[in-house]
Amino acid sequence: MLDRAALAAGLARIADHMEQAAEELNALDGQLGDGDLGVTLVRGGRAVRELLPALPEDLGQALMQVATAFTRSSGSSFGTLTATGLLAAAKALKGRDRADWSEIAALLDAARDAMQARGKAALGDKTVLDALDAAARAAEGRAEPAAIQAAALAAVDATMDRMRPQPARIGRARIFGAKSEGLDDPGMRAFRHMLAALTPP
Amino acid sequence: MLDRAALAAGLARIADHMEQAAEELNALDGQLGDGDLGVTLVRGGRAVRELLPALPEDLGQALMQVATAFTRSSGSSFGTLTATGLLAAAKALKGRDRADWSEIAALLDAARDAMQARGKAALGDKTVLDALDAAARAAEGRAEPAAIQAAALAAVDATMDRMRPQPARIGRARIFGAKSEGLDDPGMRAFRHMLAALTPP
Amino acid sequence: MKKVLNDPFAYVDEMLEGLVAAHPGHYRQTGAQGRVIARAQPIRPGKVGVVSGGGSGHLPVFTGYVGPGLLDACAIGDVFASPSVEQMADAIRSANGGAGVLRLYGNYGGDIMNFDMAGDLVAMEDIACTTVLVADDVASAGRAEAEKRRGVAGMVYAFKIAGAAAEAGLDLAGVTEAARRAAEACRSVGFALSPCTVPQAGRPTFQIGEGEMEMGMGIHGEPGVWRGPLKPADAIAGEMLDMLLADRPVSGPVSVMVNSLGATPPEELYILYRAVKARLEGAGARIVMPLVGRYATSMEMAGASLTLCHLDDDLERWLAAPCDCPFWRV
Amino acid sequence: MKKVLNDPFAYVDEMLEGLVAAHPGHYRQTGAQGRVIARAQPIRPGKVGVVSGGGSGHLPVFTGYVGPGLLDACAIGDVFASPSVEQMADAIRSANGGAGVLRLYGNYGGDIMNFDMAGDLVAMEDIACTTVLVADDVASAGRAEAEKRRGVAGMVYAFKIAGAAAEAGLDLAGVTEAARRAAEACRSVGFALSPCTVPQAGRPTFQIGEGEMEMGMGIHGEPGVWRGPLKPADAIAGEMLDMLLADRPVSGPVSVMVNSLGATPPEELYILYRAVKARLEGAGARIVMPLVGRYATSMEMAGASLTLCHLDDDLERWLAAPCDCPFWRV
Ligand SMILES: Nc1ncnc2c1ncn2[C@@H]1O[C@H](COP(=O)(O)OP(=O)(O)O)[C@@H](O)[C@H]1O
Ligand SMILES: Nc1ncnc2c1ncn2[C@@H]1O[C@H](COP(=O)(O)OP(=O)(O)O)[C@@H](O)[C@H]1O
Ligand SMILES: [Mg+2]
Ligand SMILES: [Mg+2]
Ligand SMILES: [Mg+2]
Ligand SMILES: [Mg+2]
Repeated sequence: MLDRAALAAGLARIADHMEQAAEELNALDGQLGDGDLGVTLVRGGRAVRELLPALPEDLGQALMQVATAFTRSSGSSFGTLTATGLLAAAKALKGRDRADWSEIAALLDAARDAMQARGKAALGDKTVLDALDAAARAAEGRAEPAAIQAAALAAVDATMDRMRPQPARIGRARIFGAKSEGLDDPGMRAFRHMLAALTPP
Repeated sequence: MLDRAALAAGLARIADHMEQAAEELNALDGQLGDGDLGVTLVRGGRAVRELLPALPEDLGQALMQVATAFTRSSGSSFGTLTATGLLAAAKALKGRDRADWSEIAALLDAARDAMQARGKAALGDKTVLDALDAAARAAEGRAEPAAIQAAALAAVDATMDRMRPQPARIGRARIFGAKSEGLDDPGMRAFRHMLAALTPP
Repeated sequence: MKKVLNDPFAYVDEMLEGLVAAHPGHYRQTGAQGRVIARAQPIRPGKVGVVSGGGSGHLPVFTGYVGPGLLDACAIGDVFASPSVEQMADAIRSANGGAGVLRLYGNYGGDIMNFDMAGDLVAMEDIACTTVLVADDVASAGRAEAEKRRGVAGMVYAFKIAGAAAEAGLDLAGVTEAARRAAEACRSVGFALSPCTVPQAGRPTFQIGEGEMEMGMGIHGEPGVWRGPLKPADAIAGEMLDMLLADRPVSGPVSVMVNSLGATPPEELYILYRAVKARLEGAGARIVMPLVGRYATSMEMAGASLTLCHLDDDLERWLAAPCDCPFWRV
Repeated sequence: MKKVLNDPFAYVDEMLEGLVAAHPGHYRQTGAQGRVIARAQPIRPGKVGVVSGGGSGHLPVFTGYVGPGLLDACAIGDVFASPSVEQMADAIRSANGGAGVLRLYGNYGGDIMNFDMAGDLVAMEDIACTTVLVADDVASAGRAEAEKRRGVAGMVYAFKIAGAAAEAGLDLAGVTEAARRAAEACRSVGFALSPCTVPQAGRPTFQIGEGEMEMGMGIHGEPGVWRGPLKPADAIAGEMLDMLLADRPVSGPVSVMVNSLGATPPEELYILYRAVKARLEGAGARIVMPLVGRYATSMEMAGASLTLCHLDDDLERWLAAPCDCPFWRV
């Protein structure tokens, strides 16, 4: 059951994990862009952690606050896209105190659609959208959080393996064209880190 | 006898000689300043050579034209000082077609005074003024051009030897202070070149 | 890194503090984290607001052009980084005189997402927003993909013309259309001779050999069209003109901007302008209000850009209208 | 040498051609070898003329400051070299409105000899001339030898104040006295981070290590007071203020100029200004009309200078009077 407690616990785990993942993400982003992705996520995580003690019961309002915290903490693309996805999920959950794990796929789809509209990237462009979509497909038809997580991680890994040889077509990394072939998209790796962080201790 | 022919011949020889001395003077000036002294003299020499075919009989007018040619050809200190000295000599010879070699010392003194007034340097400051003054003293009481030239050259050499260890106190070279100790003043060397060039072939 | 600064992470905030302190009659610092610069005087009710925003390190772009006849407000990011959504929303709010706000900025992905999302936020406060993107750098994409081009010095013309249209009392649709025509009218290309250093990164954005130049390089060091030995000024000017005129031939009056990327001194810009003018006038063009100077820079990067702004009667009038900021007065 | 130019020996002439082509409403090229820039409009009869002159490579100094409320004409030498006597005489002639001409320029030996001799020439044409030398660089000589100091950015204040006094109708003695007071009121010091290259020489004027700065260096690369590791902006600002205030404490209102030597971008100047202002106002000073930008440069040299101009009522009024040139408008 996804309720305030579960949401808060998950967000706290993600926020913690970002402190460790930051260096790796900065370095990867630095090979293709401005090297700020880890910083973006650490800042976002810290802003979110401040919300947790007073997170509203209403899941929609809770996610809305998380989205806003993200937009405040930086101007980087990944931050804004994450906030956009969170806002979409917030709209879907507005007025509800709890959700079933079986709704995860639909929430991920809603987030993906909003992010696609915001960033004008297509599926297949080797961005965080592809990871999100892979996770949504893996979650489809599943209702047990550990199973969803395991399936989503496997699907994201497979997607990253498949897309790794492609050149980047979106964002700053596009400028480097061929140099991005053979490298993971930093946003996908960031999403995988978030997913992996969700494992309960 | 200094008349138009002698003046024109002397100026032509100086102008010719400058083309050869330029590199050495640029290099010396370059160690302590902007390295343009040779260029200044070549430009001045070329401007003067153009005057020679139509040089006036009046020695005053002739030297005035030479001075003006110098002021036109560059803005460097040595050019302006040379023009200043020539103007002083021109004033002294105004209205005369000829002068005796015994007047050279007085003409050099007039030039030196005007240059001193223009450039605010004192004798002993290690500038062209010291060479000029040494030449004037050597010319004093002599009336034969070859003897004047020989005595002046010896006096200028002695002055350069004596002043070489001193630091420069005037012009750009002053900035370099100690670096100028042990080096000849470029303007003195330029004057010596002019003097040496006067030897009839 | 040879820069005059204190803490690299305080670079932008200290810079803005100094900017406003030096020009209190022109600018006011406001908004989220002080990252909005607005005109010293609040917006006249009924006037359409014109806002811009983007990363720091390009003065006078963007912030410098806040002033009468130009922008109403600007959101400022870290060096070469987009401002946050909140900062942009605050810029829009401070430029709201009740007649709507035009968002006018360069075509960079991060800025677009953030300004769009900022628009969603202020829409809830009933502020109507429109968008015009400046995409004038012909070296960054071909004619067929002109909408993918980066925005560079052409922004300055767009700010000027949109600002004049807003000052003239046009409504939001009218100001937006003026800005769109201005952006459409501009073609730019630049070349770099040396890199610059983003303070927080501490090392140059790219490397370039002693005798080399790069034609078509972007203002953040994005790769250009070719890299090779430094050419004479007249050849560089001719090649840039060739690229701009191939994209759009001159058919009426043009304004010309010869812009330093930062370190290149005005002496060299005038040498370039001499060649540009001779070539353009030789081809029968009428040059209107040439701009030679530092209008859109990348800190201490050496190099220059050339912009042509193809004018019609309206654009020429708006370009000639008065404007006032510490970096440009007409 | 990484400069945008054609023939290095044509650098100055092509630059002037471009300057006048870009600003035909402001400048007119005249005089011996075209090396005089005068205002586009001939001098108003009865107005005292104000001329300056000096080597190229310092734009906007000297030439840039020709315009209403500023200079009437300027003689231009090669880069870092004095104009010739003829060129200076022509500048004086073109600034002659029958009421005499003030020669107002920096304290450099070659310029002095040439301007003096030019004065001798025009004296024969019955043009009365006076001279005021600007010698504001406190790093170039101690207080006891203040008359030996070089002229640097303080020149800009002297041009502005003398220009305003002349525009206000003062006679030659009055304009000269205004200029003398302005020159006397200015104290400057600068620091360099990187050299520049004189086009005809083709190599940098000096060498400086990667992490080094030189405090007190002259605008042609003349050695300074110390060379050492680059300090934080606030420390540099504090040290420069210490030097200026030791030479003359603040007793009334001051104008402050934070000036880039060329490559140093405005972002860094604002960071410096922030520190200067805090310190000065903390000591109770009233800052009038701060100037932050590129006012007196050495082409692409990196570094900056700080000038204090100590004002009284007259100087403050003249400083605030209108002026107009492409580089500065009040
Ligand atoms: N327009 C876009 N659509 C989808 N994803 C994007 C887009 N732009 C960037 N991203 C994702 O964001 C990641 C980079 O994020 P970030 O470092 O914050 O960007 P930047 O620093 O360029 O603003 C990319 O790896 C990619 O996954
Ligand atoms: N004020 C002065 N008084 C006397 N001689 C001077 C003065 N200034 C320069 N000189 C002489 O001129 C020489 C340098 O000439 P030049 O290279 O033309 O100077 P610059 O290039 O600095 O204008 C010096 O070596 C010195 O002899
Ligand atoms: Mg990034
Ligand atoms: Mg970023
Ligand atoms: Mg010299
Ligand atoms: Mg010289």
